[in-house]
Parts: sequence; C-alpha cells; structure tokens
Amino acid sequence: MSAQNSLTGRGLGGVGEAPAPRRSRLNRRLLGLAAALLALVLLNVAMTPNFLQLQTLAVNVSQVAPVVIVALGMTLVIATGGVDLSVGAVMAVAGALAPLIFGSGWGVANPGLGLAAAFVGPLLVAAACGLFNGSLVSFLGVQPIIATLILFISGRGVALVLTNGNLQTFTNPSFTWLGTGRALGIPVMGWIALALALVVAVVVRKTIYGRYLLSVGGNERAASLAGTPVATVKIWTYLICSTLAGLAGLIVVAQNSASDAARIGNLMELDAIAAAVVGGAALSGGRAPILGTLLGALFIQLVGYTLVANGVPDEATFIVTAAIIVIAVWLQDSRRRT
Amino acid sequence: MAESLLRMTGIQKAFAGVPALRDASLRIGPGEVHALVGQNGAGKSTLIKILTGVYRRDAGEVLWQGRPVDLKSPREAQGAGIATIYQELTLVPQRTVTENIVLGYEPRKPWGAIDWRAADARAREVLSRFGIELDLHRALGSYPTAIQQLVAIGRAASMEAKLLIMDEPTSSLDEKEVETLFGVIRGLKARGTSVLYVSHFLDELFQVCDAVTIMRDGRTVGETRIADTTKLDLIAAMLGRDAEEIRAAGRTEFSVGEQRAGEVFLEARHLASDRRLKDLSLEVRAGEIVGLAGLLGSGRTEAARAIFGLDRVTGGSLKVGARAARIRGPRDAVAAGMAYLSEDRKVEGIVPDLSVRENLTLALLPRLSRLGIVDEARERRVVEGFIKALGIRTADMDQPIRELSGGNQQKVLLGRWLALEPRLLILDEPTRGVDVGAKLEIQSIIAKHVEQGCAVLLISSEFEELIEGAHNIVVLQEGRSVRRLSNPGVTESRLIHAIAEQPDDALEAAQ
Amino acid sequence: MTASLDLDLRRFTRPLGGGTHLTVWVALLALIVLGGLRYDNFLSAYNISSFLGYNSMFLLISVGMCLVIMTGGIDLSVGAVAALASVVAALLSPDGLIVALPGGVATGLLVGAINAGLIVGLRLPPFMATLATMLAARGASLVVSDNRAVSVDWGSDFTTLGMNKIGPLVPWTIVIAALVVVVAWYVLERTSLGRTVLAVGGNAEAAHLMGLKTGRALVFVYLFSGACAGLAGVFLASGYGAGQPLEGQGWELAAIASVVVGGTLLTGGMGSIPATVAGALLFGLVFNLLNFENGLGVISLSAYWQSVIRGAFLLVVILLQVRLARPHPTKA
Amino acid sequence: QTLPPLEQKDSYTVGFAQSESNNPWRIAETKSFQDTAAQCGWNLIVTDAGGSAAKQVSDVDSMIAQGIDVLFLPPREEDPLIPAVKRAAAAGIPVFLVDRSVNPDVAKAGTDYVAFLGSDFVDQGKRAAEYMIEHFEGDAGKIIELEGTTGSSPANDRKTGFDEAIAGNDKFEILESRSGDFSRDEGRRVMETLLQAHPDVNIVYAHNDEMAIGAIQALEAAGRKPGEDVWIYSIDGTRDALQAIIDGKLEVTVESSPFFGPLSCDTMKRYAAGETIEPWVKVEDRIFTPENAQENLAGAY
Ligand SMILES: Nc1ncnc2c1ncn2[C@@H]1O[C@H](COP(=O)(O)OP(=O)(O)OP(=O)(O)O)[C@@H](O)[C@H]1O
Ligand SMILES: Nc1ncnc2c1ncn2[C@@H]1O[C@H](COP(=O)(O)OP(=O)(O)OP(=O)(O)O)[C@@H](O)[C@H]1O
Ligand SMILES: O[C@@H]1[C@@H](O)[C@H](O)OC[C@H]1O
Ligand SMILES: [Mg+2]
Ligand SMILES: [Mg+2]
Repeated sequence: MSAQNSLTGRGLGGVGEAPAPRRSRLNRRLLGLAAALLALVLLNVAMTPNFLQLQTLAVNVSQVAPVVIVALGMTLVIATGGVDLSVGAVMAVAGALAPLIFGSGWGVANPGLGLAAAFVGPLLVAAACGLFNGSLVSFLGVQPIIATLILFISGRGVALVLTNGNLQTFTNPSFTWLGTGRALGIPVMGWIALALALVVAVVVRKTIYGRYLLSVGGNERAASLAGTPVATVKIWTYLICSTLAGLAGLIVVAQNSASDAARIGNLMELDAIAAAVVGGAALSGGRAPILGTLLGALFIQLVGYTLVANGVPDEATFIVTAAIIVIAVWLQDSRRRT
Repeated sequence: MAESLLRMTGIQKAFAGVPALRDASLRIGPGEVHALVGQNGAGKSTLIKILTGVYRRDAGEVLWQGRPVDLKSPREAQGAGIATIYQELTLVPQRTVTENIVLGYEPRKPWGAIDWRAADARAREVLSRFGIELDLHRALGSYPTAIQQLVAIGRAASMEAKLLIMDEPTSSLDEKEVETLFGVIRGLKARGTSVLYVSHFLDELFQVCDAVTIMRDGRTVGETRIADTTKLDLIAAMLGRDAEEIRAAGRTEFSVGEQRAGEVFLEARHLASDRRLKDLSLEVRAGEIVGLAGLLGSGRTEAARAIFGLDRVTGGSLKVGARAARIRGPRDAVAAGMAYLSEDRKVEGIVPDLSVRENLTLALLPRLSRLGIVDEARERRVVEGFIKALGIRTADMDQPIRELSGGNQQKVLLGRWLALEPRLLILDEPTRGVDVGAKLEIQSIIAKHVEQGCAVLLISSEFEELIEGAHNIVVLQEGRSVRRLSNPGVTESRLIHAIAEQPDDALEAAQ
Repeated sequence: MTASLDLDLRRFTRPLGGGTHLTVWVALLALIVLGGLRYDNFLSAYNISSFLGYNSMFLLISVGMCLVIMTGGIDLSVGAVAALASVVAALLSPDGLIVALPGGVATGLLVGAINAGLIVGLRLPPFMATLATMLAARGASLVVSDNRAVSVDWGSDFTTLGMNKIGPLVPWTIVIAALVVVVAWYVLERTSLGRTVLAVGGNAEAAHLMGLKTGRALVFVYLFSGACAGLAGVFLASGYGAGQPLEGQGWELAAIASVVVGGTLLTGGMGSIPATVAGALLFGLVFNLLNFENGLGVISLSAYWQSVIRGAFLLVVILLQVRLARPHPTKA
Repeated sequence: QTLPPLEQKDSYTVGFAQSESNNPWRIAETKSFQDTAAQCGWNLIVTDAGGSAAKQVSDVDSMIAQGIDVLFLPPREEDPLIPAVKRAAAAGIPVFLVDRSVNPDVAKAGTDYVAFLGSDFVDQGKRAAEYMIEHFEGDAGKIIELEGTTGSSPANDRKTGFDEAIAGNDKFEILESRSGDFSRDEGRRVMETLLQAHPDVNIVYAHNDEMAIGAIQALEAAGRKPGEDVWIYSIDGTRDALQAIIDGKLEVTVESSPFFGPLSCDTMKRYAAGETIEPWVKVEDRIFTPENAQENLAGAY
C-alpha cells in the first residue's frame, strides 16, 4: 500500500514518492453494477427459455436504446444538480413532427429532402425546448424540476395540437429503418445508442465542457468564481438533453411506424432518472458516470425482461421492480458511515 | 494534575485504508484550557470527531470522567456534556440567527410550544457576551463568516457543557473578537468548564491555555504545561524539526523590501457597489502588495467582490492596466488578468467531489485545452509542479479534495489562481486555517510572485501579516477607504489607531 | 422610514407565509376575482363546495410534500399511496368510518414508515427510495383490489365523510384537511421537531453535528406525508364511492408544483405551509377556470390546449415569482 | 326517485365529460360529439379528466355549477363515477351514460340516470373468441393475450368474455396474459419479450387494435409471419386494423364504435319528447373480417 506511506515521511513541504493512482470510488460502484448485471444474465441463462439467442439480445437492445439515449442527456443534467422532467414530452413533440414533415405535400414531393428535414427539423425543435428549459434554469434561477415541469405539462399538449390528437401512422421504409434496421444482427438504434454513449463519455472525460459540468454541479459558486461560464454550461446541458430526447422520440416513432403523441415517451423521465441514479449519478450533482448510466439502463431493462419472460404477473412486476431498485441503489451506496 | 476529565489513548483511525490517526492520545483535566496543535493534516479534527461520535474509532480507548465511553453521535456527546464547535462551520445558513443559537434546546412554553420570545432573549444574551447585535430574524447565512463563527461559538458556549471543544474558532476572527472570545473562555474556566482549543495562532495559546498537546502525522508527540514551553519549541515539535533550524526563519515570510513597484495595474476611484461598499479609492501597482485593513464588516470582502465583478458596481470608476474596465463577472476579471482567492473556502472555493488536480486547474482550463479538449498530460505536469512547489499533502493528485485537511485545501486553491499567472492577485484571508509551516510557505510563494511583478491586494485580519507584508495599507471603515498607510513605518499601534478612529476624523485626514 | 414600513408589511403578511411567498396569494386572489367577474355561478355555493371537496385531497398531499421538501427530500409515492389507501379503506368500509378511516391512514403510515426506513436506515436517496415505494404501492393496490375499483359499502356511514357538508358550502373533507394544515403549521413553527425539519433541509451535516435529532425529523416527515396521502386516499374512497387502484398518477408532481409555486425551495431548509396551501388551491383553480371557460362557448378549448395553457400558466406564475420574490439578484 | 324531465327546445347546454384523451378511440369519441353539436342544437361543454375518475367527478360538478341541461358521461370506472351521476340527477339534470356504465347495484337506469348507450365489452371479448374458435385451423391454439390498461374495465371485461368463451375448450390454452396498456409501443415490447419466452405461440388475442398492430410488428421483426404461423384477433375496428386484415396479417377485429354523437342526439330527442328510454340503448357492434374489411375501410377512423 503505497498510499499508506504517502502520508508519512514528509517533512515541511516535502512531497515524498508519487503513489500509484487509486481506484476511484466510482469504479468500485461500476464494478458492483457490472457484477449485478452479470448475475442477472446468468440467472436468465439458467431460468429463462431461449435466453441465449441473438434475437433476445436484439429485443433487449431495441427496447433499451431509447432509454439509454435519453438517460445520457439526463445524466448530464443531473450532473449539474438539475433534473429534466420534460424529456418524455419532448420525445412526443419531435415524434409528432417527423411524420408531419415527411408526410406533408412538400415532403412527399421531395422524399430525400423531406426525410432529411424530418430528422433535422424535430431535433431543432427539441433543441429549442432545451434552450427554453436551460434559460429558465440559468437566467431566471428557476428550480429545474419546476422549470422542466412546464414543458412536461404543456409539451405533450403541443404535440397533440400538432397532430390534432390523432395517431399518425405511416409507411416510410427509409425512416422506419432507424427503428427496425439491423447491422450485424443488432438493431441500428442500438449502435446509435452505443456510439452516443461513447461520445458523451469522452466529452465528459476529456473536454473542458465535461470538467465545467462537474464543477458546476459540484459547487456552483466556486465554479463561477473560478471563471466557469455557469449559465452557458447549463444551457448547453439542457439543450443536449432535449436534443437526445428528440432523437429518442424519432426512434420510437420509427420503431412503431406510428406517432402517438399521447403516448410516446410516457414516464420516460422516470426511466431515465432511474437508469442514471442506478448507474451512480447523484441527484445533488457533480457526478456524470456515463458508463454507469449505460449499465444502469441495461440492468433495469433486463430486470423487466426477466419478469415478463418468466410470466411474473403485472401487479407483481411493480413490486419486484421496486425491490430491485432498492437493492441496486443500496448496494452501491457510498454514504454509509465512516 | 487531578483526575482527568477526559483521557483518550491509542486512538487509531483510517479512511479507506489510509491512516489519519496512528496513535493519538489526549488528556484534559477539569477546568483546564487545553490546546491541541499540529500541522495541517496532523489529525486534530479527526481526533475531535472521534471523541464526539462523528467517526467511529478503529482502535483505542476513551475515558470520560474516569469511565470508558463510546459516544455514537454528536448528540450523545452533548448529552454527556461535550459541546463542540467543529472546524467547518456547522450551522444552518437558511435559518435565522435565533434558531441557530437555540436549535435543539429551544425554550418552551408550559404546554410545550417553543417560546420564541424567550428564544430571542436568550440569543440576544448569548450574542451580547461577544458584544454584537444582530437582526435575530435574519437568515444567518446573510452574515459574514466571522459573524457566523461567533454565533457558533455563542451557541456552544451557552450549552452548559463540561468540556467545550473549539476547532480553530479564531480562524476568521479579528483581534478584537479574539479578545472577546478569550474573555468568554476565561469565564468558562472560572466556572469549571474545560476547553479544548485548536489553533494555528500559537501566540494565542500562551494567552489562554494551561496545557498543550502536540500532534504530528496522526500521533501525539508531546504534552506539556504551556508555561514550560515556548512557541519555538512548539513549532519544532509540530514539524519534527530542530528548534534552531526554525529560529532561522522569521516571523512571517513577508518582508517589505524597498519599493520596486511598477506601473499602476488597478485603480479604483470612489467605487461603490450594491452590497456594502460605499466609496473605495485605491491603486495597486505591479510588484506591490496593498493591504486592506478594517474591522469586521468594514467592507473588505465587498471591496474585493466589487473589483472582481461579483457585486454590481453602482458608482465610481475602475481602471485595469490604465484602461477603464467594465468587469461584469469573474470571467471578465480573469480575462483582465485578475485572480481572487475568496475567504470562504468551503462555499466559494473547493468543488468537494472533484480531485485535487481538477480543482487546481479549474480556472486554468481554457489555457490547458485546445478545441475544447483538455490536454491531460500537460495538466498533470502543471499540477505535479504545484503540488511540489506548494507542498500540498495529498495521497495523489486524483484524491478528492474534500479528503484533504483544511490547510492543504487552501494551498490547492492558491495553486488554482497562481497557475493563471495573474497580474493582480486578490487574496482574502489567504492563510486562514493554515498551519505555521504552510503559512510561511504560502507567504513566501506570494512574495516570490510579487517579486516577479505580480500585484497583490491582500485582505487579512492578522495585523502582523499586513504590517510585514504590505507595501501600502488601505484602511476601510464602513465601506469607505479612509486612510492609506505606507511602509516602512507602519506599526501595530498606528494601524489599530487608523482602524478604530472616528470615521469623521479619518475622512478628513484622507482628503 | 422604508425599513419600518418593510417591517410592518412583513408582520402583516407573515400569516400568509411572509413576503417572498406572497406572489402565490396574489395570483390566487386575481384568479378568483377574474373567475367571479367572467363566469356566472363561478362563486356559487355549489362550485365553491365541490371545488373545496375535490381539492382537499391535493391540499393534504401538498402539505405532506411540503414538510418532506423542507428536509431537502422528496416523496414520489404519495399518489400511489393514496390509491392503495383508498382500496384498503373501501375494503374496510362495511365496518364503517370508524374502522375504514384509521385503516386508510394506517396504510399511508405503513408506506411512510418504509420510506423512512429506506431513507434513514439504509440511507437511500429519497428520490429513489420513494420511486421504489411508488411502484410497490401501485403494485400492492392492484393486488389488494384484484385489479379493479373496489366499491365501498354504501350502506355504512363511510361515505358520509366524503359526501356530506356543513351547510351548503363546507365539505367535511376540507375541514379535516384544514385541521391537518394547522397541525403541520404548528409543528413546524412551534416545536423543536419542526425546527429540526428545517435545519436538516438547510444543512443536514451541520444539523447532525449540532446534535439535533435529524433521524427523528426525517422519520417524522415521511410518516406525516404517508399519513396525509393515506387520508387523501380515504377521502377518495369515501367521496367517490370506490377504492381506486389506478388513481393518483401524477399527484406527486402536482403536489411538488404546489409546494414550489408556494415559494419553497427543493433544496430544503425553508418554505411556507400557508403558501403551499395557496399553491395547491391555485392549481386546482386553473382546472376549474378552464372548465368554466369552455362553458362560455366563446372558444372551445380542446383537452390538449388546456394542458398547453396550464403549462403556460405555471410559467407565468414562475416569472412573477422571479420578478417579485427576488428583489436583490446577486451573482455567484 | 324519478328521472328529471327534459323540456323540448331548440338549443340545449350539454355537458360531455370525457374521461381521458390518450388514445385514438377516445379522441374519435369526443370528436363525434363535437361534430354532432351543431346539427343537434347543442351548446357543448367538453371536459377532459386526464384518466382520473375523481377529476371526472369534479368536472361534472363544475358542469352542474354551470347549469347544463343534459349530461353525457362516459364513466371511466364503474364505481367512482356514481357520485357524479347522483349529483347530476339531484340537480335535475338528466344523465346519459355513454360507452361504459356504472355499478348497477348502486345506480340504476330509469331512476338515477336515463339510460346507458353502448356496447358490451364482455360480449366483444366473447365474440372475438367465438370467431377464433370457429376459424382457427391448427390442432392446438397457444394463445398470448395482450390485456388493456391494468384495472380498466374494458381490459377486465374483454378478458372475462374471452376467457369464459374458451374455458372448457381443450384446444386452446393461454400461455401468457399481460398488459400492453392499450398502446402500440407497449404491445410491441411485451410481445417481443413473450415471443422469446414462448416461441410456440400461434395465437395472439389483443384487447385493442393498437396492441394488435404492435404485436404484428414484433412478430415480423422476429421473422414470424402474422396471419400464417400466428393468428391475431382483436377489438376496436381502426383503419390500421382493417388494413392489416386486408393485408392478411390480422384475422378479425370486433367493432367497438366510438361514434356516439348521433346516437346520443337521437336518444336525447326521444327523451325530451317524452318517450321512455330503454335502460340499455345497445350499440350494434359489427365484426370486421377479411370478407368485409375492404368495404368498411373508408369509414374507419
Ligand atoms: N473524511 C475523510 N476521508 C478521508 N480522509 C480524511 C477524512 N477526514 C480527514 N482525512 C484525512 O485525515 C488526515 C487528518 O485530517 P484532519 O482534518 O484531522 O487534520 P487537522 O489536523 O485537523 O488539519 P487542519 O489543521 O488542516 O485542520 C488528513 O490527511 C486528511 O486528509
Ligand atoms: N457587527 C455586525 N452587526 C451586524 N452586521 C454586521 C456586523 N458586522 C458585519 N456585518 C455584516 O457584514 C457584512 C459586511 O461584512 P464584510 O464581509 O464586508 O466584512 P469584512 O470587512 O470583509 O470582514 P471579514 O473579515 O469578516 O470578511 C454586511 O452585510 C453587514 O451586515
Ligand atoms: O377500445 C378501447 C376503448 O373501449 C377504451 O375505452 O379505450 C381504449 C380503446 O382502444
Ligand atoms: Mg482540522
Ligand atoms: Mg471578509
């Protein structure tokens, strides 16, 4: 234990030998989560019929991908000490817009452009939602849960107004590919989610934005005094979160070949928060364990899959999920007494 | 000595495998004022927290009034008659002054409801012992650190304890308040209360303490009657050095050489802010240390905040580098070449969960990154350098800063600003809570930067530091700069006089 | 001069929750005046009493939530707990109010105790702990009710609680809710326990080091919130004739919004019960007003527009608060 | 207690207290009332309870306060809406229950409310089962049942009707029955998972068309052939479902019509004219099969 020595043998201003970097607390937590995930997989192998099939993987990936994408953004927001309740509503808005765009007269006349616009347009609108949330939080100092509650309440209403409340169904193979296409046997959106997770993880670790993010969440006043552009960082964070939610909305719509403004993204905020927190994020801010979020989402997904696949009744599913959340959060708890 | 009130022996404690206490002991007699000294990180606060049930000890024995005890929480400790003022302010900033004083011991009406009238009366009485009067219904957090510290002391002192523990109670107090505090301590002693007193101001110990325990690297390395020792011996024991070696060093590492000051870097004229600053005029030159002196609440911190763009400037003018500057916030200030080490380390300084490295480079980040990517290799080199240069005691640069002792946190924060190579360094109580050794180091680092042409605005409650360190001292009263004293030639009595004289006379003199 | 004026104003507004919480009262009053002027029968006894009856449930959970939030926590389980308690109360209703009422409240207390155990005992973050109990309570209510609404016994006296009024104007439920509000206010303002609640929210570590019984305060708020939700569930069963396992979805957010619009900070340490009451009534009133507006037939607002308007309304209240309640914006 | 009379006049203030607007069926129902309003002389007040029975009662209260002449109420649940029915009656407002009814032990047609207009959810489930029993060609039917929103009455009733109809029939076995929440997305997800666990499934019974479509998507994604190796039976009669029947992916959908506007207008006029209304004004639900899907496609919603 070189760490032990490092506290001794130092005179006035002495430094002593540089000890090996310690395994951080976060890593221990991640290992715990990974172990739990592995245990769950093994349990399924033993218990669940036909578990070891590529199709099982594909099903789980397709079900978890939108949650992962939203949870990535949510993790960033949580890292600032905030929370974004509006993600589900933003999904609905983006999801409602896409078919409106490529299904419009113009979109049908210019399929290529229409398709492009059906991606970009909704994402821009989603970004604008993030800008709105972020501005309320950072310029007006509104508490995040309330600031984002506004769009949580009215965002879905906007989506419903846009579609006049109708379920919009469509056939557009190029768009649907986003939700149903596969590469190497795995749904395309799974690859998208994975790629995004990597990008976000690198952003958090390596970029100045990532560092600012953690300092803003860790101690906003100190960060601000050190010249961190607090407002900008927060606005970008909400913007990123909303844009990712918009993307998830597009994916869900593509998956279903239908956009149901009343339903898309329902309760997504809770799923995303749960994934982030099970993954090790602290709601008080200052931590952004992206890999943890990924594992957390996978874990929750697999729990759900296990219960459904083994015929646990719906009512019991609620209770079992509750128990698992408790155990998962408890196991990785770092606040136990010293 | 008569039978001990408290006896701790063989105490050990490790955090995540890293030992903080290896073999600590402590013995306090009844009615004794006992000092506990040691370098930053020696384990003083940890020992206190073990005694009061904040942490559980790994090994060792605690005898309280002759009986072995195992206090499990601060509340149990209080129940046993131990009241504590912890090093980090432990009050509730959102709640009122009265509440913070009576919380947990509220006076009741016959039917059990809190008697707020009586509570206010008690609070007023407690505060009056320190000669301060506050709006009892204002949120405590709206008062400066020093006031909060006094409230914390007042609260603890009013608890009728057998042992009162004070972990660096004077770190943010001015001389006057320190005097008052000593009065209170003597009063307690006279009533038979023991006091455990932790401080880095060794001079203080000789004024009030009866005995002293010295700690080094988690061990108790000595215990003696205060009358049998000298400051030099204490320092030597704390550092584990020879007394002669220490004698070579001066009182402070500052010494005002002949003024080689360069051009004026900062010039404030009749500056006023929306806080408490009313009329501040001063100039700071490159290579010069300008001290700000004043009583508690005279607006020194506010002066720094206004200059750094933290408070809204409502009047007057500010020139930076000979040009009129509009500083709208810390970012502007940093861009203009300024750095500000604030007085409240915990609230405005450290980002607790981030590592020493990340804390140290927080302000420097833009310069360490290209296209938004942080050059970590370079970052590590920079941090390595500062850990060495400042003698920061940390397991490694990736240790969360919250796990460092207070003095070492302070050094990291100083490093944060020095790394910027600022042209003006604003230091608000830079050596608060820092041990003698580290203090000298910090002072010498500052001195070195000044030699290299850095301008420094130094706020300090320690006269010694100002007198020996500053080329010029600007005296503040009630938010106005009333006098400017130049070194050499400033003496403690002149300074005290300038600080305390009637505002009207002072203003006249300043005209 | 201004100082003394300030002081007088403060004294005057204190019973309403103090100056910073005043916005919500102003908004509430403004809406009532608007409704009274614009719509016939808006201020009729019928509308007032049914408004109060329905909103007594939200008042209860908002007040419970307020105490929880003051500690810096959150209770997401309230809606599901109300549903569970309504089912339990409905099942007990043949034995009369005297059994069903305590039964429902005890159900709430039980979940509150579990919350407290998870948060204080196992040290889980309140958000996750109560998210779990929200799921569990929902599952339990479905199990207990066998997946469907449970009819109350209309023959027993159980429904009198939810359906009877004192005179034409005052439902019993609002009287009880008001009593609970007063109790909460008293505990908060006049007892050591209440002050500890605020201290924990302000700085939990400091409160612990100050030797306060922080655990007890936390246990109390979650029990209280659970009991409030349980009582709301009893009101639900008694006032609507059935235990409803699926009711209460989104109630937690409504309660949080009421608390926050009342000026309480989610970070804990301060807040006001009277202002929370105003916040809860304010949100209820918006629904009521929208129904009346639709009745005017000038514009028929679709359900979707209604939710857009509700969000916009929340925005307006928040903007007002930002402008009025924070006269001294200071940086950093 | 007698029913409040309704005078004959040109224009009525009419309340329609919708229970929720989170699915196409509900939206079509509301629209049907709005479309009927002008021609029937209604000044229509619509509220939306957002899925909360208690809020629905409170909405009815605010309509009573506004002095409506007639109330059309699709009670979200059987028991919780009884107070609303009783209070409207007490205020002298005739109540017509639409598409769902209330607990007959507590409130009765002819005394508490005028009549119930609607179809029979139990019967819908039964008819889907009967069609399946008649047409299924395999030897053994292994069924996955996708239930509606847990605890909702259409979910409970459609399950009851279906399960009762196949009880005692050895040919059919329900492998698994779980909620898909009446939604396409959830229906698809549940089906995806159940399909992995029960690859031998050859029948899906969905409580509504949205879930049936979700199931079709799940089957296709897994390389199965709905309509060939898995037979799907459903309820509602939406446009997408009729199209799926035409495409050979869906066997049948039992109609559950949301178009209550005209029937309501008609019944109200009859009542105002003094007629005694039968307690249950039955909606004759059609059944859409490959034989008639094409011709009904144009009129579907
Ligand atoms: N909670 C903790 N987790 C990990 N390490 C800790 C913790 N608290 C203290 N330490 C370590 O224990 C050692 C002793 O710290 P302590 O705070 O007792 O020192 P101190 O003598 O009070 O110093 P100072 O004079 O700076 O206050 C330090 O090395 C510190 O880093
Ligand atoms: N004795 C006192 N009574 C009431 N308020 C006081 C007192 N002393 C200071 N204050 C408050 O302190 C604030 C100004 O203090 P400020 O921080 O400027 O003092 P300072 O000179 O920087 O002292 P410090 O060394 O403590 O930082 C004002 O808001 C004022 O209300
Ligand atoms: O058919 C269903 C309808 O009866 C129910 O009320 O809502 C969902 C619909 O699909
Ligand atoms: Mg210490
Ligand atoms: Mg100061």
